[in-house]
Amino acid sequence: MEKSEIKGFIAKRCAKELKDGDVVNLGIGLPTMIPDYLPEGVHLLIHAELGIVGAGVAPKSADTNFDPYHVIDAGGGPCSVAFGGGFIDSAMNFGLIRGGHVDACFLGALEVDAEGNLANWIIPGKKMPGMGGAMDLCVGARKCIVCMEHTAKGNPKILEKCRLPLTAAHCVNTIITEMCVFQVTDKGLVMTEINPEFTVDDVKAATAAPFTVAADCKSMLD
Amino acid sequence: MEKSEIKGFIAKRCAKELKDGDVVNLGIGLPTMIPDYLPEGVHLLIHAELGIVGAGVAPKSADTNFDPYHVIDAGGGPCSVAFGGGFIDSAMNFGLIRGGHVDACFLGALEVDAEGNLANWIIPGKKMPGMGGAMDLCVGARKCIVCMEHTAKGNPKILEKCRLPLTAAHCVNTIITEMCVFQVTDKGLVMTEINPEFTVDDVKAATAAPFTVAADCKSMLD
Amino acid sequence: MANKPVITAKEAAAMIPEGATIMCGGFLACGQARAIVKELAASGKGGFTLIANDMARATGPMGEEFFGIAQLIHNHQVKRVIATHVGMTPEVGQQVNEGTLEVNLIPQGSLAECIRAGGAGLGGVLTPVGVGTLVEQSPLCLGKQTIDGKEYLLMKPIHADFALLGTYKCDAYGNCWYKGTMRNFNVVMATAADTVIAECEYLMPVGEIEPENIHTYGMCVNYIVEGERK
Amino acid sequence: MANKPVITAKEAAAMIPEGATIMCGGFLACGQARAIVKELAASGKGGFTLIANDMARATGPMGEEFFGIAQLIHNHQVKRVIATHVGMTPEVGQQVNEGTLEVNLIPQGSLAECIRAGGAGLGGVLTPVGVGTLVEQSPLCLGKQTIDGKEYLLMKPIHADFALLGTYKCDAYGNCWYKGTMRNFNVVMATAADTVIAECEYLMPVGEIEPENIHTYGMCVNYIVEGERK
Repeated sequence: MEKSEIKGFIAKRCAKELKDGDVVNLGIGLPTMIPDYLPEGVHLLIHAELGIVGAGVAPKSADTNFDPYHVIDAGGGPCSVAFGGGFIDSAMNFGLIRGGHVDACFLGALEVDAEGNLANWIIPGKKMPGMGGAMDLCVGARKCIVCMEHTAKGNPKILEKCRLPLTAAHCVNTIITEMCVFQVTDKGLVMTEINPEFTVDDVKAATAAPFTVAADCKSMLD
Repeated sequence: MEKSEIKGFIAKRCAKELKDGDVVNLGIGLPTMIPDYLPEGVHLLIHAELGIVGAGVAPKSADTNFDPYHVIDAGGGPCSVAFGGGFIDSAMNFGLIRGGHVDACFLGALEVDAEGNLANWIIPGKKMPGMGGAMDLCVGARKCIVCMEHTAKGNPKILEKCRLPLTAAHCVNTIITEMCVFQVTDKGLVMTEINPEFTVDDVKAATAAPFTVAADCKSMLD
Repeated sequence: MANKPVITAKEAAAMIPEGATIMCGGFLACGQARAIVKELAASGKGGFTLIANDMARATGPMGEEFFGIAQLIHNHQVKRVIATHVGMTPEVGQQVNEGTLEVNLIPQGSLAECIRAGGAGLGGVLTPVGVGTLVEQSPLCLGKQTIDGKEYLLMKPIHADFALLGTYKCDAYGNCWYKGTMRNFNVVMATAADTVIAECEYLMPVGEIEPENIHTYGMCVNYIVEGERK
Repeated sequence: MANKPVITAKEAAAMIPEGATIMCGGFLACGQARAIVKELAASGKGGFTLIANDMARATGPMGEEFFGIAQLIHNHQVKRVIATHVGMTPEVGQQVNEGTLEVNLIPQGSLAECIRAGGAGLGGVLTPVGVGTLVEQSPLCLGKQTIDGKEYLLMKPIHADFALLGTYKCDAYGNCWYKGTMRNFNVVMATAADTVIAECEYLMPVGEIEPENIHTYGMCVNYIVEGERK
């Protein structure tokens, strides 16, 4: 797979997790590409931490709904509300997140491990960021789906045990990479799909955690 | 004092506790008479448990704002919102109550004691009522003022210790009756005002709790 | 976003099984899903646990008989009540004395907060309200805690199988707006049940409720019922 | 009800003493009381504790320099920050490394909930968020509790000396309405400070905001400032 195709490939596979009407939160980067790959008839409600229940597309400066002082996204860029969506305050918004009203959150990882632990918010000693709403989303969303390239500069990001400070413990349900799909189970990682470009041994070599292969492991292309 | 004058007398004295802009909750009965006695220039914000921040007067069936299916008070009667007031949901409403945003609540008592304990919601074995919002108000309001006739059928209602189940413990700040005004202090009840129609001994005879008389005890008529 | 199914009050009532735990918005039936409740009363199903501020009213504002969920009490369809006040429905006390009904009374603010906690994934509510009172003995109270020198009761989050909302306007996506004092417990109940059914007086086109003025977000609502206009 | 004093941004800033604890509504300065903050920056007063989602932005949407409370950081007027994210204001990290600034990061939902608890008289917040993470070591975390077999962190209520709200419309009684994403933390902050100052873009006659559509009730607001229209 070409490097340039990887993100789109992962986003396309992520889109298959969704059904019409799902409420989803999309992390920055790769997850924001998921809506481009939705099957016909699947409309999502995009939930934004900043206070939009049903976020729309980012308007351009010539659009009538361009209002960068009053309607923004969590990155600070201009945003909009979709037709029928609403604005919400932070306490109610995160109440809905923690309360399990968000069907799925998709986000990247620095590290994710065989117990479903996730680290994606801080690298000690590096610049000071903040967890923002990530911890709430990982704990609260019904499904927490990590979508990322399988390795970083050739180093595994899927580990037996995370080394970086966690975003949340035991929160990840599914890991989707360009190589395969892992489900996180009580018995560790189970590979349920594989990209036919790779062998199980390829995946093993790129993964620093033990995993089993599901009896009905499918092709990611199916 | 004529029996028929007592409630108005107490309500009038209660009104002196208030200043312009105060947020108050008025219990049923006597407390609802307090607004009739407000000094010139004192406008209250009447806080209603049912979800009105700034309740107005009860409309008659011919009034344009008569809407008994959509705007009611805690007794079920038609109500209205004052100009500039708002409607509020129960969680936010009681958050404001518990959080100390209500300046004063005025309510009656079955029993009140020298420690500021209040019993006004249930008589075991009698008909089943409910505390409604009374416990929240007694605990949350900045000042909890009991206003009532000094005795019930000649029996003291101000006791050394309440016998009925409490509405709230250590919540009452002031007791206003037709005989006197008591402040509840760490050292028990202190009489700060007396109705000149009565002597201190009259009050003692009608009160089943010890109390001291403030050095600067005034006339309730001043 | 997706349209929410618009069903009849009868279909809504049919969805609710015997013995279900049901939250009913409304304060003396103002803001109550009265059409659904009527069908539930007609269904004859029983064994319900009702969670509501009160059990509505033996007599409605225009003299209606058994207004709102008072009907379900009158029909002996309820086995347990969690409420703040039941004084307007004397039958509740009677049935408690007869031993056929269990009533758990809790303070109004605690009820709102426990339902909010149930919908917001919180482990409980730490409130000073009820300390030193019978509330300490409530099955909804998990104990007392001292924080920073002050005593609080730890109250249990409340969640239900169904929440029935009594709304004024509702759009096809399930966004709701409440008129006047209808809002009361509906806002928190919309977040705290497995299945949320919004009854409305006016079913509106999407977009009619301004995005800033939505009281209950469509994402919380599963079904819509068009009820009676008052 | 009574009119609330309408004061200038400069008068508002003058009211806030050195070392005050200040809640600032706003998310990357959207919904922030920017006129008051500007005057606070100009005042040169320092030693502030700021409670806000973030420290606003080094660059505003139209290229403004030090947009919102980022100015206060840049001027070294802040000694402690409670926030969820400070990545858009790199100076925060620098000042922490230099030892002149303390930063307490907490999850966004926990920040909202702790402020809400501070304004609603609750003893703390029991949230599953942060279990097993560095949040357990936060000075805002009072410990871990197991309820019904699940672990929760007990987080401290947050209260402040001042809350600065960034509103869109405000009426003379202090009722506020927020446009778009301005609402964020303003709604809870309005309940959790000794003195609440609402800056607005449009000062409206009383009655302009529908009683059902008030986002922050006038009873929570002490002063009003008319800010810049955007």
